[in-house]
Amino acid sequence: MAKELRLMKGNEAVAEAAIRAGCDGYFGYPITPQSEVMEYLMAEKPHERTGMVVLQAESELASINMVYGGACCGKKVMTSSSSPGISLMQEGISYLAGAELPCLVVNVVRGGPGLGTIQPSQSDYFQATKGGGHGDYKLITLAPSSVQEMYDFVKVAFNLAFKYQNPAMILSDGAIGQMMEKVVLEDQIPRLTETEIIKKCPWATTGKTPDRERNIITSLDLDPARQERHNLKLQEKYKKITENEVRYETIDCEDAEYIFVAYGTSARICLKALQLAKEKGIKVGLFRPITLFPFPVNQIKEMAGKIKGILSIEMSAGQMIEDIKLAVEGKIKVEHYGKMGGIIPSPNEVLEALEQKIIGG
Amino acid sequence: MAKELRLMKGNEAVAEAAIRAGCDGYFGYPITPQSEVMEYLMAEKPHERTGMVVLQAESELASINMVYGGACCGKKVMTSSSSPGISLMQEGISYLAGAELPCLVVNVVRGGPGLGTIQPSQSDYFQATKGGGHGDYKLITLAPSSVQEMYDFVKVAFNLAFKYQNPAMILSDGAIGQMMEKVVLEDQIPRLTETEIIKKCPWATTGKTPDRERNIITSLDLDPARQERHNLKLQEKYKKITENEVRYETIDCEDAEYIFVAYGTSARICLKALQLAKEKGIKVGLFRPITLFPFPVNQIKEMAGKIKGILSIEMSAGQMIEDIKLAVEGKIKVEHYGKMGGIIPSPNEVLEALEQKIIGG
Amino acid sequence: MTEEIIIAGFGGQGVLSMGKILAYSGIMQDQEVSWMPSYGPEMRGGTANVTVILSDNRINSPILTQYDTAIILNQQSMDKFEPEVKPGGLLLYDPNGIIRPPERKDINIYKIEASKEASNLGLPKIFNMIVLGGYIKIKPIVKLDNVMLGLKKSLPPRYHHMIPDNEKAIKRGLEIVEDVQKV
Amino acid sequence: MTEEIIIAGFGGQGVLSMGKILAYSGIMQDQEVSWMPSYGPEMRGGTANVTVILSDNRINSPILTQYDTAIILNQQSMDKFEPEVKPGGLLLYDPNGIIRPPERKDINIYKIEASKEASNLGLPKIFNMIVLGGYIKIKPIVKLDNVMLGLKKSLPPRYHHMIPDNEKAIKRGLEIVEDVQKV
Amino acid sequence: MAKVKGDIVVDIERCKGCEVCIDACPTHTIAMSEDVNGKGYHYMQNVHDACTGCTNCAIVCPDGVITVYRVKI
Amino acid sequence: MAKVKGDIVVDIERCKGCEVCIDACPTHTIAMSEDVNGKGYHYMQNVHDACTGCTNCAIVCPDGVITVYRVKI
Amino acid sequence: MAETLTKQDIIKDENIVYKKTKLMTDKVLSYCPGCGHGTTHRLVMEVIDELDAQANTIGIAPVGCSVLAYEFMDIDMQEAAHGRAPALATAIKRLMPDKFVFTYQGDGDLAAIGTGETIHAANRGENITIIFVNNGIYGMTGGQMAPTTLPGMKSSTCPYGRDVKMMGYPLKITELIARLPGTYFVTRQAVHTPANVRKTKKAIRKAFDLQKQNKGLTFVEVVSNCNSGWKMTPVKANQWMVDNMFPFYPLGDIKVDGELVK
Amino acid sequence: MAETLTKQDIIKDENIVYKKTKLMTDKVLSYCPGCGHGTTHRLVMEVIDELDAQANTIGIAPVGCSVLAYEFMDIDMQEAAHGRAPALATAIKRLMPDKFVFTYQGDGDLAAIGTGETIHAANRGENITIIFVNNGIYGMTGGQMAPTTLPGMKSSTCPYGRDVKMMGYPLKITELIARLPGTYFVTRQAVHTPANVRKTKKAIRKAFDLQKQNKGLTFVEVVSNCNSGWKMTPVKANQWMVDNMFPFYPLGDIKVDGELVK
Ligand SMILES: Cc1ncc(C[n+]2csc(CCOP(=O)(O)OP(=O)(O)O)c2C)c(N)n1
Ligand SMILES: Cc1ncc(C[n+]2csc(CCOP(=O)(O)OP(=O)(O)O)c2C)c(N)n1
Ligand code: SF4
Ligand code: SF4
Ligand code: SF4
Ligand code: SF4
Ligand code: SF4
Ligand code: SF4
Ligand SMILES: [Mg+2]
Ligand SMILES: [Mg+2]
Repeated sequence: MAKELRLMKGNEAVAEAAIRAGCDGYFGYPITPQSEVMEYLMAEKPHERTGMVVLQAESELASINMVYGGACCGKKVMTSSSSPGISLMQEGISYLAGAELPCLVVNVVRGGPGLGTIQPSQSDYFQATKGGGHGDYKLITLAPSSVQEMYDFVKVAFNLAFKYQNPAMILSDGAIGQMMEKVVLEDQIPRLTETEIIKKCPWATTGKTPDRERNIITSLDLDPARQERHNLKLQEKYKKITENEVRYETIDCEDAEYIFVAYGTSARICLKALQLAKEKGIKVGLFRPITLFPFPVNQIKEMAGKIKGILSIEMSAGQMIEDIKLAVEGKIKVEHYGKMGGIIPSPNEVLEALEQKIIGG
Repeated sequence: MAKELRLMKGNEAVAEAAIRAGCDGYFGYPITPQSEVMEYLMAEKPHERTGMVVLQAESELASINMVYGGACCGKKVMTSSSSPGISLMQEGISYLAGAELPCLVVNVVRGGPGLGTIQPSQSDYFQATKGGGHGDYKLITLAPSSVQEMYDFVKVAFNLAFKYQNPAMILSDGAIGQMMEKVVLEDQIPRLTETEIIKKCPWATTGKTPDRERNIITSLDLDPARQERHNLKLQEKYKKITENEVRYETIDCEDAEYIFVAYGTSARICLKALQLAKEKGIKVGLFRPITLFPFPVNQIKEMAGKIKGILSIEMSAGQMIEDIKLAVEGKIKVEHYGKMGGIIPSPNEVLEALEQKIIGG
Repeated sequence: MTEEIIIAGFGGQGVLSMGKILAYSGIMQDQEVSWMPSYGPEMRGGTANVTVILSDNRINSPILTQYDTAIILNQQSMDKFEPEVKPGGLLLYDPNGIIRPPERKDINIYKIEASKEASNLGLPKIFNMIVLGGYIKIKPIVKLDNVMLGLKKSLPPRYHHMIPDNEKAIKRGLEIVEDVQKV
Repeated sequence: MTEEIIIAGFGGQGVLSMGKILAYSGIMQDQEVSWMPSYGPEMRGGTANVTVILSDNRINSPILTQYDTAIILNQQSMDKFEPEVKPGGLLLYDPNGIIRPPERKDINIYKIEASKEASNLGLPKIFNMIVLGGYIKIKPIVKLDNVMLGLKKSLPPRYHHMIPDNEKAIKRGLEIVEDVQKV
Repeated sequence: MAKVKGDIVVDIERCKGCEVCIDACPTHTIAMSEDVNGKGYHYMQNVHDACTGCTNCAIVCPDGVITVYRVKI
Repeated sequence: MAKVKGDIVVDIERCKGCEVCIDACPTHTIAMSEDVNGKGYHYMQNVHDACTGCTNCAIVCPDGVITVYRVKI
Repeated sequence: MAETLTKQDIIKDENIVYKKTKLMTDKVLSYCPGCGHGTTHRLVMEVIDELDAQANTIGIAPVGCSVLAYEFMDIDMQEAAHGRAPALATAIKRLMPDKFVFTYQGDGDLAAIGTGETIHAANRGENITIIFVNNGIYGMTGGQMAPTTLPGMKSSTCPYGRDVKMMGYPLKITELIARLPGTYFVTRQAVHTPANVRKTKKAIRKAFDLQKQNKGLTFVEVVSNCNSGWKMTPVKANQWMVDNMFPFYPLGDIKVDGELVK
Repeated sequence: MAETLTKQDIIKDENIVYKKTKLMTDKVLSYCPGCGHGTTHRLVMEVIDELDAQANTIGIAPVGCSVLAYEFMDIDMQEAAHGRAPALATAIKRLMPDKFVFTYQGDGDLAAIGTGETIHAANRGENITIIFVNNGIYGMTGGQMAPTTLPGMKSSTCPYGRDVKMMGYPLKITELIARLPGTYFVTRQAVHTPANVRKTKKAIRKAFDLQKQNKGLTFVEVVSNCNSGWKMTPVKANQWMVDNMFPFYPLGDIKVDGELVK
């Protein structure tokens, strides 16, 4: 069968991917630049296509707590929003992580802080990877850099979320959300039946049957010893994720003297900068982290032994650079170049920054 | 005049300090372990003592946005909460930072993630220092380690907040909030009159008089170029704060071979561990960051040249340790020891960890 | 082959859908494509533009500061994008509403009276298809057949009755586009 | 001098305020003090305890796992804290409700029939002051005058009429405390 | 009309001594103990033989510590 | 009764051509232009001489682009 | 013959006329002596038991004194963030429309921080049941003022009594809820006397029956004492409740069959 | 004599009977042609001008199409986070009780995400004025469904029309607000005709006058078109509003002098 091709916005790709991944429920609230996710879903009548529930909530607070409710039932549930809306979800996200619930949160990042701008940005890296909510927790964080990846990562994220019983986040940005590219669609995965859910998620609150104890989903434990054990268990899990789930892409890195590290839209800009660099005879490669948590620490550490310097390209004041530096441990020079406020750096600027801050600096 | 002495809880000290610092408004919502802040204020009738407004809001969301409203008027305003409540404030905090508003947020941290426990913890370090909300911003973050500091830092925080037009946070924990110690009280500072506010905060929305343009407080700018300029200005400010406002304390560090780095309650535990270490002939000192942002990067870097290793003691899975490592740049060994879930490590455990992870390791 | 295009005009002129049809046409001939709009409230009543890239290879940056082709439909866009056409590149514009026509000498400039023609035909909505026709006449990077396929793909089935009019408009565009510098 | 004390019992027994008066007494004689309660909903109906430290020097950890003195007012607290008294330290308890009296040989054990005495006096609320009296009899780390000052400081003025009863209770405590091991 | 006779069993270790049941008993057959239970609470007990098994005490007891029995006589 | 005569001035560059004013005019003295302004909008203009200066058009104009004048005659 | 009946004759399993429902676990309730939460818990479980719905019920515990409800109710339960239970319930019911879904919430939870979620779930007409325990105070956190605290009533954050000019009026959220088209049955009850307990149970039963019929949101308020927060003995607290709470929060049905009463 | 009057004779400063108030800046409004936001802005500013209160007024812009209100109103203004304007206003008014404080909010802002803040500010009886522009849709973000969207009405998130069974009923938040004891004057108006504009202005004036008297919260709803969101020309949108919005959201006073009307 010929593969199904579509020209889609990143946001639309997320929506279509959700339906095809057998998602049970989407709960969201409009915000630019990601409102097309819910708009696409509503237009598609997924309740007719697969029985998927799509509900416009009264706020992001309600959305994330609806996700919590659904996730407790072992359902494949998700929400999407953009920066200010994701900030409002931080309590809920901390609860989801604390209660070890699988779910998907998509952040189509815009420029902050505050109301900021609706233009693309990457300034929510810290929030996503270090924990914008309270307590020690981690989100599995995937950073797509094309519309195809916006599509693909929905399934990947759900799979990882259920594998580790942990919320997953797709950290995208306004550019990827709004742009259209060619997308290869996969076949529909059927939604799980209740019986299948009970088998896959024996912990889920599906109704206490005589054959088991009642299931309770909570993030509370007033007994410090038990609470500590729970936290240690979470840390064990994060370690396991770190060991098993690192994803990244390298381009022209084999004989590179310098490396750009960049994810998402920035990585696309760097791709072009690589071309320009080649024309100038500069040996630079691109290391693109795909998972931001787990961050490819070992891969970057290893690479650091072979190169002269790293330029971190982020549409922020420099956030991922901390993780790069933690990986590199002072062995080589690591600098940041980026733009803020919704501006996307140009490939020329990126290359210039490499020449000035790393090669010349 | 004899200094005024009181035995007070950390939470009560914050409240009394607020009144005496000439605070104009407190807006909060109950949550353990910090409800005494508002309870103390309400019992003190500050509207009679100084005219201070104290209001129990309907939620933490409302609280932080009341703080925003008051801060826009150049008023000295504050809120306090504990971890889940602070997570709910992340959008508001990002707005406050984006709009460059001075204010004070007190987080009396409890164990997370989620509802967690009401026992003390230090697992909100990332949230406070890296930005739990969206966008590139920083909170001036002070970490008291005694009730006296809970008292003193209220004034310090307000002063820094107004000096830099930036929100300040006191990052405390349930132990310091709940314990009583001796506090030396300072004299009442009168609240500013409207005329004084207009002079001190010419940007404040006090009503447009014919002698000036209207004042607008916003964090929005849809023009990316202007938005970027605004962000660059913020970054400049953070740099200046980093240059000028680092605070820390060192104890027994002069001839130390090893250093504990710890703040807040953990630092108190380390103090005792220093005693135990002395008895054993181990040369260890304590470096206590008082400002978490700005973090004493240079001071730790410098110290790293003279010692063999650092043990970071945190009541978390290890968060501040990243800032220590970023300062140390791989020069010496840096390890973490801590407890989670509301448990406070004992001095013995801390010393043992030093012996195992740093000295022996 | 890589063609980097900016299409810019007022909100209601069908800028985004013209770009979309063009992108879909690229897909129809197995190319990689990207379509990157300006977005947000500035679109409300204001200007709209979209960057379209068609390429035989993986597309890197979907956002550009220099274009092979600029298709310009109002004065603001002319002011903004005329300088951003690569030397040797193409600028195609509809003179309706243009007060200061383009002046560069190092690029190829074409005009198309699409707006006028659309109202002549009594079909103001297909104005953008006339422009598209003009463009593929000058730069036949996509085959007409593929444009027609792209058109069909990008329209929801409930609008398929409009295809004949659109086809007519594209073809009319092929005819009426003029090389300004030759004139 | 540093004295590290745990006071533990039921919620309603005045454990926290006993600790507070003790701490204030320390302040009255220019010492450093800390008072660290267990807190939160477990207090509701359940047990309550407070760690009090008085010292001539800066107090380091306000939370302890070993105490110079344990003042124990119910069985749960006995089970929990008897093992945590430092060798050579002091354990003072009220036998009311204690099923398993303390058994350690390496510490000094005293008992005080404060509960009984309080109901004899018809003043059940000052039970904790009797215990306090007993404690300062055994370990006069705070002077009685300073306790009285501390008491006054820690009571809001509207409760100052209760001071005489409290004083009586403290003094009674001084008299009735018994060395269990000597008995 | 058939007469009835009732009785109750109180789980005294779970009783919290709230006394809410006392007023609810139409036959005044229950009262609080002098003694306390392991939690330090005075507990409710049956002091007369007048119980009709009306269940009033049991259904107002917040802690659900009362079981009620009734027989027709 | 004194007769009145009015007139209006329209800031045509700010007019957005919404046509909300047209219906509001009791004397039908205003209409939309054929031409467009710099923003591409047809703008409102005075086409008759019947204006009474009633201000209706001005107060419904969302963009506040109309100034109304009136004289007693 | 009556005279010959011994205790042993009566206390036999077959003579049991009332015992704690098996859907309440054996765990000792964490509530203060005399607190209405315990009774209300039990009534909900009795109803679920009567409906034979253990396997088909998902309950949601709030943040508040009843945060540990899941320790006591022998059904599948979720613990919600403060105020958000109606959002959880919305999702659960929509994803599993055949289950009974209920939230159990206090007045701080439902009428302060959770106002938005409560009103919107009600307005959407979600087919869920809300059990709302109104004790006029924040019990869990130590007796602070709630939106429902009466004028003049003292709490730890209004130690001189609620001053409506400064602190606002008590919020009759139940009356507001009843005015929304999405609610079908709204009632206010209490559990301090056997008669009230029986009525409350009937109301809860009715709420669940209507939920089964997909009639929209059903809402049972239980006015209850918080004797700890009010600083009274349980018996005094119940009397105070009758004297002060009921005049302001009158008991009875507010909306029946989708129509406001009266 | 009439005949001799030339344009020049009439168009003189002294003959001006209406011009844009000076409290509106000269910046071109960012609103779509025919959008009621512009008119409503102007009315608020005219009232402030009449009260000579420029120096004593703090306005709060929401997140919504009117997010840039501060560009157009020549007074000190704050931009609030989505839905939180009443919280800001509460603090401002309590800290500066002598100022006029008003919020300007859309229906998404006020009745969806901001439900809690709206209800609680009203319930506390804050002495502020809320100007509530209800256009039945989220204009700013591209025409999504709002809590106020009518049954059957289309939006980008209900492209087949609002299905009340799935998406809930339109929320008459104004009627709810009016039932709270903290509100003193609650009215619903419109600005599509000169007569309505005049009435709305009177209502706004009254709201500010009452605010000055510390009567509690005053609330002016303006039912308005969002022609872009509704996908109609402005004139058609106004007609549609008359035909469809007004029957559901009837114009007129809802609460006057602290008493519900009727
Ligand atoms: C976000 C957040 N804010 C505040 C709290 C603290 N808190 C816990 S319970 C509670 C209120 C409980 O009152 P209510 O809902 O009336 O229940 P009750 O205890 O009276 O039954 C509060 C404020 C919290 N856990 N989370
Ligand atoms: C926390 C948050 N969520 C969502 C948004 C996106 N947003 C901006 S305006 C708006 C709704 C606007 O609708 P309304 O309040 O009715 O105002 P209108 O534009 O219709 O005047 C939304 C959802 C945001 N900026 N912040
Ligand atoms: S069952 Fe009835 S009669 Fe018997 S003790 Fe209980 S309340 Fe009294
Ligand atoms: S109501 Fe229950 S808990 Fe209370 S005293 Fe009676 S039996 Fe004991
Ligand atoms: S002022 Fe009155 S009469 Fe004159 S144009 Fe305007 S609406 Fe018409
Ligand atoms: S109402 Fe104003 S903007 Fe609209 S057409 Fe008339 S003059 Fe122009
Ligand atoms: S604090 Fe109040 S509500 Fe909570 S258990 Fe005690 S009496 Fe009940
Ligand atoms: S989108 Fe709607 S509400 Fe916003 S300016 Fe346009 S017409 Fe007005
Ligand atoms: Mg309550
Ligand atoms: Mg709207």
